Amino acid sequence: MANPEEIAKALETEFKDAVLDSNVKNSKFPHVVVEVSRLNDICKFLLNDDHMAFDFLSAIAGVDKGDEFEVVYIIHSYLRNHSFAIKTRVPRSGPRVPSVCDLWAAANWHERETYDLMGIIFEGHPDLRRILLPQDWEGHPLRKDYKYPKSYDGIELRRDDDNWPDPGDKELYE
Amino acid sequence: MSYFGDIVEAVVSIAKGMGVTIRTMVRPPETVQYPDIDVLDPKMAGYSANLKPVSERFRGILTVNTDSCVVDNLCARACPVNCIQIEGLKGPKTKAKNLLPGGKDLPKTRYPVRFDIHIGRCLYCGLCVEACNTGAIYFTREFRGQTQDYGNLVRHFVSESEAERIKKLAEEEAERAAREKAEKEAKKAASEEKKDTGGDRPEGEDQ
Amino acid sequence: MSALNTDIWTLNMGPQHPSTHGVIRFLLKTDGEIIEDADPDIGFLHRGLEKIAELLPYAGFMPYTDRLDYLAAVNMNWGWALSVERLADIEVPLRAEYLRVIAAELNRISSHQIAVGSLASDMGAFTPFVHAIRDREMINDLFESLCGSRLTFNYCRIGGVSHDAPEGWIERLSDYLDYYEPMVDVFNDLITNNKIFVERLKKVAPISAQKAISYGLVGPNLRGSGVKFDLRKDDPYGIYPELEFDVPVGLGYHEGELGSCFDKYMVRIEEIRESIKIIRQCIERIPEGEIVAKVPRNLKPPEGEIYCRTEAPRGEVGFYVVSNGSPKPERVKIRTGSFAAMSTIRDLARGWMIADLVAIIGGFDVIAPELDR
Amino acid sequence: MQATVDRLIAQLPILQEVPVWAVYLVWMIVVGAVLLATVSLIAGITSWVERRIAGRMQSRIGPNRVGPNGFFQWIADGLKCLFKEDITPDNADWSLFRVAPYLVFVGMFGAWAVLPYSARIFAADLNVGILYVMAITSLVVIGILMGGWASGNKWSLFGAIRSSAQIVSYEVPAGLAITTAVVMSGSLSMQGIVKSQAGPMGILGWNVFNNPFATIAFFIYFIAAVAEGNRTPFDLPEAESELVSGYNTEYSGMRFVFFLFAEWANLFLIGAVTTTLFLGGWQGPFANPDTWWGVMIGGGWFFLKSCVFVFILIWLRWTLPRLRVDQLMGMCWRYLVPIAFVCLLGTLLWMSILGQRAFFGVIKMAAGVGI
Repeated sequence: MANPEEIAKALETEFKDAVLDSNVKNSKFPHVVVEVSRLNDICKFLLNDDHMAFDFLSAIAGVDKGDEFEVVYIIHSYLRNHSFAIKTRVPRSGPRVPSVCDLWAAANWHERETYDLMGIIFEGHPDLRRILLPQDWEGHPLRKDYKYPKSYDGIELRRDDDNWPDPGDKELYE
Repeated sequence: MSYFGDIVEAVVSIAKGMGVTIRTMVRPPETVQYPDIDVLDPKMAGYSANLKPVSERFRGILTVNTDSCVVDNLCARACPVNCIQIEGLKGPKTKAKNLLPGGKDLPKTRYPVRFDIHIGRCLYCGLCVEACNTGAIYFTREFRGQTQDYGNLVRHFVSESEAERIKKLAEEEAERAAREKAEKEAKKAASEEKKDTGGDRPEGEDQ
Repeated sequence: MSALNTDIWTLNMGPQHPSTHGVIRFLLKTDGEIIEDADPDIGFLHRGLEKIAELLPYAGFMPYTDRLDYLAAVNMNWGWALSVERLADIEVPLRAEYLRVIAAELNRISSHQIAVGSLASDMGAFTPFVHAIRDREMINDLFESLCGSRLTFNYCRIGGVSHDAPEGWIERLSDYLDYYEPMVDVFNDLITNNKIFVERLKKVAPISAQKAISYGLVGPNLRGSGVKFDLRKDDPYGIYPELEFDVPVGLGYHEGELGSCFDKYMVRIEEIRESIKIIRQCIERIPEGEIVAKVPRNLKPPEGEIYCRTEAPRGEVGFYVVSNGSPKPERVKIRTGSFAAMSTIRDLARGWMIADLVAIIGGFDVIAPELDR
Repeated sequence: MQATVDRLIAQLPILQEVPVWAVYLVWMIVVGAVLLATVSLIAGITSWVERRIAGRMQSRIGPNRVGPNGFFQWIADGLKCLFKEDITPDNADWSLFRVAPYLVFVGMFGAWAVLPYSARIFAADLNVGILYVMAITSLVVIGILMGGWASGNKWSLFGAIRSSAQIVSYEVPAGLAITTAVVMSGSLSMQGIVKSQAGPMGILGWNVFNNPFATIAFFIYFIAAVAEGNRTPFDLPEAESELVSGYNTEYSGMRFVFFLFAEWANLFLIGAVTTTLFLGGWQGPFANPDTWWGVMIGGGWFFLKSCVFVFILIWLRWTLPRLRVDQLMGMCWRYLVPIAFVCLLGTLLWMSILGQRAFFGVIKMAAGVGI
C-alpha cells in the first residue's frame, strides 16, 4: 500500500513535465492533474508498475469547468489496496482525450457514457456511440449550458402545469 | 460412478425440493385479502400471525393543518420535486393553541391563501414533514390516491371561501396597518413639527 | 452434396422481455440457440440523476438515491450521506451508525432475496421467487414500522438517520432473524441444491478474477470470481471495523467453474447469512443516544471534491461529488455495480445459449434503474 | 363400440327401420359429445386445481372469488377469453395460424377415445390401442410447429423447433417403456393391458410390481410423458423467462384457450396412460369387471390413480426449474434411452427365465426358504 504522496512523487519523477498539478497532501481526494498527450503513458505506468498496480478503473467522470472540461479517472488497486485519481483538462472547443480502453476493459462503457452525457471525444475508442440516450439525441445534457429540448420525436418532454411555478430560490415575502 | 451418482443426486435433490413445497402447502397463506380487510384498522393486528396493520409511521398522502401553518415556506423549499405551492398573506396577530411542542401557543401573523400539494409529483420522502416547525404538514396513512382526472391529483387545502376570508382579513389588517402607520407618521410628523417649532422657539425666545 | 447452410438470426430481446430485470434491450445475433453476439442497449430508464443532483440541495437529493437502486435504497442513501458527510466533515452519532448498519444489512438481505429468487425464476422455477418475496415482505413490514415506507425508504439523513427505532422494533427484528435464518436452509433445499438448477448454472459463463477486475466488476460479482475484497472490510466506513463477519467468495461450488453464475449466486446466499450475523451483533451493542447530528438547514460544504465508495448489494457504489461551496453540488458522478456488470455481458455471452444469457443477466443481478441512472 | 350399437339395434326395433350407418353416426356423435364434455370438465377443473395448489405451494391463496373457493374461476376465464379479440398478426401465415390450435387439441383429444375408464366404460377398444395413443398424440407436435412457424415471430419459432425436437426425442424412451409394458401384458389393446394386470388384492398384479426393471421403466415412461406434454421441468417450448411464451406468444382469445385447454387435459391423459400401462388401470381392491358396482369402483380407481398423477405433475411443475435445450437432449439420449433399453432387455430376460408373474413368486419362495 502506497500513500498518495508516494504515488504522486513516483509520477512526478517518471513523467516530469506531464504532471501539471497535484493535490495529495491531507487531501480528501488525492489526485494529480496531467497533460492530455501523456495520459495514455501515465495510465499504462499506473497499471503496469509493480508498486502502483492500479488494476481497477472505478469511474471516469467529466466535469464542466466553464472554458474547459476536466476528465477524472478514479482508480484503485486490489493488489495493493490503495486509491488514486488522475485528472486531465481539455479545452471546451475541442474536447479530445485518448482512450484507455485497451488498459482497462471497464473504460469502454465509462468512456461511452462520458461521451454521451458530456460530449468528450475519446480518440481510439473502438465503439464510441451514445449509450444512455437515444442515438439521435441532440446535445450533451451534463454540460452546464445544456438547454432542455421541448420535444423529442414528437413527444412533448416537459409538462408544465398552469399556476405551478418552479421554486428556484424565490421568497414569498420580501 | 458419476453416471449413477448424478441420477441419485437428482432424485434426492428433487425429492427435497418437493418436500419443501408440500410443507409450504400446509402452512397458512400469507395473502392479505386487501379490500375485504381494512388494513388501516389497528385492530386487525392479530387477525392472523403475519398480518400487520399499516404502521403508524406510514408515509401516505400528505395533508395540512392550515390553522397551524405559519407560511414560512420551509416545506416547499425542502421539497425536491416542487410539489408544494404556498401563498400567504399577512394578517392580524393571533395565537393558535398548543401547537408547538411542549404545548406552547403559537403566535401567528401569516395565513395561507393557497396551499396546494401535487400528490402526483410527491415522492413521499418526508423531507417537508421534517422541515416543518409547527407540524402543520404531516403524513396520513391513506394510500389510495387514484383518480381519473389529472387535475384531481392537486390537493387544495385552503378552500376558496377560506382564502377570501383571509384576503379580507389581510386587507383589513393592511388598512389597519396603513392607518396606524399613517397615524404614526402623522404623530411623528406632528411631534417632529413640534420639535422643530419647539427648537425654533427658544432661539426665537433667545432673540 | 451441398453443405448445410446456417443463417445468423437477428433477434430483439427486450425491452419488454420477462427476464431482463427491468427495461434492458439486447440485440442478439444467434446461430440457432447459440449466441454469436449480444449487444446490450441500455438507457431506457435513464432519468438524468446526475443532472438532477446538480439542481438540488445536498439534502434534497436523498430521496432520489432511493430510486437509484430501489431494491437497496438504504445502501444508496448511505452512500450519498457518507460522501456529503465526508465532504463537510460531519460527525455522525453512534446510535445512528448502528441504525444505519442494521437498516443497510436488512436491506442487503432483502435485495439478495430478490436476486436469488429472480435467478431461480429465470431458470423456470417460479415458487422459489415467491418464497423469497414472501420472506422479503416481512422485511418491508419492518422498514414500514421503522421509517414509514416499504420500498423507497429514504432512511439516512446527512448526519444521521430519519427515525429512531420505535418501541419493540428491535425485538421484532430479532424475531424475524430467528425466523429467517432457518428459512435460508429451506430455500437451499428448495432450489439451490436442486440438481437441475445446479447443472444449469455451475459451468455457465465463468469469468476469471483478472478479467473481472479489468471489467470493473464489484461486490458479489467480483467475489464470485474468488477475489476476497469487500469494502466493508478493506476500505471500512461506519462501524464495520468493529463488527465480525466473513467475506464469502466463489469456490467453484458443486465442482463447477470458478466465477460461474452459480458461484455468484452462492456468494449472495452466503452473504445473507453474514448479514444476519452482522445485524445480530448490532442488536446486542446498539447504544442509546442521538440519531442525527446538528446539520445546518442550508448545508454548504466547503469547496472540494470527494470520491466515496460504499458496499451496496450490487457492489461498490461510488459518489464522486464536486462542491463549489454553494448549497448545490457542482457535479455528481454515480458509479454503480450494474453498469460494470452489464458491460461484460457482450464479451461473456458469446458462444452460450439464449437460456444461458438469461442466467448470465440474472447471475449478475443487474437492475435497470441503477444501470441507467 | 360396434358391439354395443349392434346390441342396441337388436333390442330396439325402432332402430331397425333406420339405416344402420345413421345409427352408427348418431351413436358416434353422442359418444364424442360426452367425451368432449368430460375432457372440457376435467381440463377446466384441473386448471382451477392447479392454480389453487400452486397458490398454496407459494403461500398464496389462489383464485377464490368466483363461486365457492373460486371453483368457477375456470368458467369465468374461459368466457373471458372467448369474448376477447382474436388477433392474427400481420405477417402470420393466416390459414396455418388459425388451424394450429385445433390440431393441438385434436391430437390430445383423440387419445381419450381409447382410454379404459373402467371394465365396460370406454369409447373404443382398439386392438392396437396403445399404438394409436402414441400416433395421435404425435399430432400435437405438428400443431405446435405450425403455430410457431405461422406466427411470424422468431421467438415463437424457437419454441416450436424446441418442441418438435423434444417431443420427437422423447418418443423413443416413451416407446421403449411402453414396449416393456406391452411385453409384460402381452397385448396392445388398452383393455387387454389392464386386464392382464389382475392379481392378488387387485394391486400386486400391476406391471410396475412385475419386476425391478418394470419399476424403472415406469419412471422412465412417466418422465418421457411429462416431456412430451411440455410440462415443467421440460417446458422449454413455452419457457416463459427465455422465449416470452414460446409457440403461443402471438395467440389470443379463443385460440389461446385451446392451447391451454390441451395442456390441462393432457395432464389427466398422461396420468391415465401411465396408470393403464403400469398401475393396473381400473384394477384395484373391489374392482370387478363382472358386476356393475365392481365396474363403478374400477372407474373410481382409474380416476383416483390418474388424479394422483395430475397432482404429482402439478407438484413437480411448481417445484422444479427448467432444463436447458442441450441438457434436455442429453438427459433423453444419455440417460433415458439406454436405461429404457436395459429395462426392456431385463424384462425380457426376467420373463423368459422366471416366467411372466415371477416377482412375487420369487419373493414368496425366498420368504418360504427364510422361514
